[in-house]
Amino acid sequence: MQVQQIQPDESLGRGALEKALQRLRKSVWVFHLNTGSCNGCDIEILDVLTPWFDVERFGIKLVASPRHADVILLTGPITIKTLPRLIKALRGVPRPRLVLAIGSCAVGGNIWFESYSTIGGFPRIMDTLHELGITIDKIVFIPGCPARPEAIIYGVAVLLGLVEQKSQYKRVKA
Amino acid sequence: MVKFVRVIPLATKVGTVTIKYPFEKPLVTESFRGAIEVDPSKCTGCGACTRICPPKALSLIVEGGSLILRYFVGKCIFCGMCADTCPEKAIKVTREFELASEHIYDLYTDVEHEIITCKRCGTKFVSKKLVDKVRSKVGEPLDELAYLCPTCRRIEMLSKTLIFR
Amino acid sequence: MKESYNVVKNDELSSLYNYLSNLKAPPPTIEEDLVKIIIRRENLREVIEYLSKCDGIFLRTMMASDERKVEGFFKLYYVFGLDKHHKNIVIEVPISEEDPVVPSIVDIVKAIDWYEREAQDLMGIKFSEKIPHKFVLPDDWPENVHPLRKDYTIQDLSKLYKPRVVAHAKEVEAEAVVVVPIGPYHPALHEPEYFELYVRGEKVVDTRYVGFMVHRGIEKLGESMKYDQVPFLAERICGICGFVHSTSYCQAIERALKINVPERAEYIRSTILEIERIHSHLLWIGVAFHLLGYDTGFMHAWRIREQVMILAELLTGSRKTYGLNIVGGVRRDIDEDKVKKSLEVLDKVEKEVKNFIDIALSVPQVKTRLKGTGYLPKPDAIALSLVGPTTRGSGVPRDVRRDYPYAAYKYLDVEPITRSEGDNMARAEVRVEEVFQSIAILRQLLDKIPRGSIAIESWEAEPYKFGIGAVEAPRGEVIHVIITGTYSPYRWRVRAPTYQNLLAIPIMLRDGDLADAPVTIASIDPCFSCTDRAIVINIRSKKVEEVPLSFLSTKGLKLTR
Amino acid sequence: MLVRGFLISFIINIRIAIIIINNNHFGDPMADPLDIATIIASVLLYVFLPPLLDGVERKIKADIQSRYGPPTIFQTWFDILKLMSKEVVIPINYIFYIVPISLSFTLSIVLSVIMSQIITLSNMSLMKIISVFVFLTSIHVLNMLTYLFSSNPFSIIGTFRVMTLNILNEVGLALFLILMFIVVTNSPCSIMLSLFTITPLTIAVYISHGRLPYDLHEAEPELASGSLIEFSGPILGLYLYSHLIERYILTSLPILFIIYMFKVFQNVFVMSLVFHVFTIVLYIIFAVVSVILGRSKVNLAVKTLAFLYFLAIIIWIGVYIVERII
Repeated sequence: MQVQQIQPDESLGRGALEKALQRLRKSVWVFHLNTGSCNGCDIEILDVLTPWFDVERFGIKLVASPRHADVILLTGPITIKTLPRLIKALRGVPRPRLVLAIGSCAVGGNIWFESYSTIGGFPRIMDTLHELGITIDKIVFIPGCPARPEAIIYGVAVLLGLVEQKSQYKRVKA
Repeated sequence: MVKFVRVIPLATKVGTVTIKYPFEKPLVTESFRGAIEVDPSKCTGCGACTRICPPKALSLIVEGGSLILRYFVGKCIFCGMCADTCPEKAIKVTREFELASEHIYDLYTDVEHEIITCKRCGTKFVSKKLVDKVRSKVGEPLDELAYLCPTCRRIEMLSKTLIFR
Repeated sequence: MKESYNVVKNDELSSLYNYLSNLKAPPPTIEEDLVKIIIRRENLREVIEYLSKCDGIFLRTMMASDERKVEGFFKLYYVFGLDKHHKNIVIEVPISEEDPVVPSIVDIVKAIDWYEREAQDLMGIKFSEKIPHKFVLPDDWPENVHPLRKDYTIQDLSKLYKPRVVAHAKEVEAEAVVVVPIGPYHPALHEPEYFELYVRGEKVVDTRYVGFMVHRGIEKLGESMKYDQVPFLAERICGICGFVHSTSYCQAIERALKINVPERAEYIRSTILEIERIHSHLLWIGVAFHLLGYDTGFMHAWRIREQVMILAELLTGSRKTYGLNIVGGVRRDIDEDKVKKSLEVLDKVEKEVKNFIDIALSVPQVKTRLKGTGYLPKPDAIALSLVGPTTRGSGVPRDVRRDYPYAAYKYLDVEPITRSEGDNMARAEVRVEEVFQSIAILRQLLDKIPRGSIAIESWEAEPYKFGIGAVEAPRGEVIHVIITGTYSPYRWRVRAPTYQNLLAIPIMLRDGDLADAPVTIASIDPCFSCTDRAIVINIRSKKVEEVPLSFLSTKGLKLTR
Repeated sequence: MLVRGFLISFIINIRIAIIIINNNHFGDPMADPLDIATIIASVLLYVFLPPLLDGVERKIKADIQSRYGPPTIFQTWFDILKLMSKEVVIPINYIFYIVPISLSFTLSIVLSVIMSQIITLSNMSLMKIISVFVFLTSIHVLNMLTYLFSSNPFSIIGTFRVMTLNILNEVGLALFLILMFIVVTNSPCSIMLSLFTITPLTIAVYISHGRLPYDLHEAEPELASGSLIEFSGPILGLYLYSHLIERYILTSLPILFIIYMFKVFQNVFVMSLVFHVFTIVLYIIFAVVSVILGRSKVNLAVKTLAFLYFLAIIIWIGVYIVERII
């Protein structure tokens, strides 16, 4: 199926992105994409939608089609068989296209990083995506195995710029 | 017949259970295992943790003039095996879970060790701290062997024994 | 009670032993719950035919193993279970490297189909009378590379195979029969799985499972890891019932090496297993309501479940993938405070579930859509060797906790909960009942928990020992088969419950409504990430564009400032 | 490009709307300024209230589900505004989508004008009721057209479902609308009879809402988002908005008759206000009902509805005959 895309420009500049994020801040629709995870993170994603954590209080809503979505919740180490479908789904997301890589699998490949049938995390396909002309406007990585609901909420807050990120690269002398 | 309407009184009785997390305390229990923290003053760079770590989130790498214990929290499975294994008890399991980051490099933590170069062949093989510790435990006799890499050490030992013969 | 079974049916068992001893083969070795016999492949069909006539026998798993370096053969291990006698029957079939062909037994034991295909893909063993299926290790996997053979290490494989991005395009033909894809990204399945439903109007005519999207090469990875690292890998087979897998793995090793686990560790394992069952069943109940459009039920089920999750975190240190098991025991103790806290939470959960389920099951749409849909007849359940609530919903009382007791279930009486209707409602009721049963079991466990150490000090690995570890997961029986190695497992075979149960889905969906398909698929509580550690079945792909991904960039992983 | 397409189709639509309104005098003498002001206010309520009401509905839903829900009742407004600012990703030429959707959006606004006219000038005529019904049906048909533009199997199945349900339901809606009109305009208005007409009418309205037991076309677990699966950005935003307005108009239908029946208020402004308040109350009742129910199946829904309408007609005839005899 040919997908016709009307893109305002190649990549959003810093200012344009800020503006787009500003609009998103009050209403974020997310699409959940499992690329071969163990289910742990997926269940935690469902968990943040349920009464105890209820992310609807940030205006977040889970939608069933990538075309409605603003943010892709990506879990799993990306198995080779899910890769084409991942790319298809990412293409379907209208700009600004944001990604939350949830769980250690999506961030660094977790325990599967050297398996023959996984890619090993989202960072490894970022260049390919760029070559295919799929621009990702902002990514936030959320480590955790599984990423607990609070961690996911914190990641969303970082994505929307509600809080400052805490993690910093550290190098200490022993 | 209309028993299903009773869900409304049920909900009223329960009330709202939502925890408004970023503005309220999270639901973390006392036994939760979060990211680990390496105490640089205790760490000797022995690498016991890197061998047990199931996803190899901890690794020892030689970079220039130093030996680096690199912790990549993006691969960590938060099992705490490293803390159990560490002979120096330098690794502590914290309750930190707010690790989200925009850039992957912010998820790395490096502990830098001074490295020792083999006196004979010039390979960089072990941290200075570990050698110092072994020396302090074993004492003087090892002095000359301590600064040799395992291969050279074996050669040295063999040649010594052969000379004594 | 278990003894009486043996007394009544013992003659059946002895006639089986007689038959096995009279074969032209080395006599069977009989251990406490393991009957092992080595036969030649010519005799295989005959033996299986005899076995299949035994009452209450079912296929538990089949493992193909590459033992060329040790014994010079490939080997197939067929594991059958005799529920009533609490016995495993293991049939070993050595196969030479030059002629790796085995007679297929799919016409005798229906459930073997996937196992044979998997062995064909991963080990390169060919099964006669079987159309050779194209493998789907990914579509473009090189021919004649079988990843589980010992010829390749995990690093070799990643060098041998460079993935390409293949975009699949599927157009739907406007025929009388419409193909409705359920998945791979479908809100009913929280995992990327793919069912093709062939639909006429709103009626489902046929179903095809095109899956194995979540294949992550776990078995191969396990063979390259150390004994103490594998439990963490096993746990990540599935995020919901992970503890089941790590327990199963540890038990397999412990049985193989005859390690005695301290009693307290066994109790702790059982406790966590039951907590896992409660949270998994509550999760299932919630998702089922969601699939029936009753979102309020979903929310309340998950609200109740969350308390169990907090309890699990308190006891183990993590909400899921508890990281508690090691070979020879557990890593964390449960102290008095935690026991008290657990009992409080359990009381509360029991009361709330009782209240809520009563209301939720009275919603008219829920009632009418669960009753009578997804019917699975008892003979089919027996023939397909189904496990867990799926089979118990059709009236087959099969429960590993009673049939092959492990951990602390040795000291308890567990009666399987069954329903005879075989529809979605029956399976739902079985799960609801099991929540209460689990709470009752937990009370006993926490009450009886003995004092002592929680893990043995040390143990020695002895290579090439055979062990089976089975655990009743929330979804059914999980079984791990292990051949030990020096530092890491030599061969590790995982069989998850969904692997068996998926075969029932076409039967359950046939002539049902499209609207009922999601809840029917969910009624076996599928867990694809468990199932798909292995690869089978090919995708009927129509390649449209191929983008070479000759090298995967690792730029993102480098520390570039 | 996109903006231009939007503008063109929008202008065309507005022209059509103006022509429709101008030609539909329905013999109303345009009355004093208060009436006109009330009509304008009422139309504004019709246009801006529905998303707010949806926000209220989401809050109520959250309460029944023991959770916090959206931060404010303005959430749906924010959603729509955000969607309007997003990019469009659609498989075919976007003009196919924009024209019918903006047309159905215009139609809903025209409908709101007609409804406001009826309530303010209290001049109900069969012509007007029929035109309301015709407009509602054409909105449904236009929506179905947009669904069918995509070749997605989910979308197609969803459309067939919504078609089946609509055909059945619109028969009931039309029938009870006209019956209600007859009951209301007959001078000694029987309370008994009107009760037995307004109830099935309310049910028909509820089902036209596309709410929970009968939101078959976008049943999330079975059909992803069903008919809406290919919509994105402004198209989805406009669709949602027009759908919400349509819902509100539908809800106000039974209230219209009730207010019309008891012409207690002399002041048109107060009457209009009461009318809207009652509509909001009914909307909220609908919201609560939809939260505590599950989703039906299409064959089950057809059976239930056919039985329900059949029963309602029998009862109506029975009551009618009994009243005539007495």
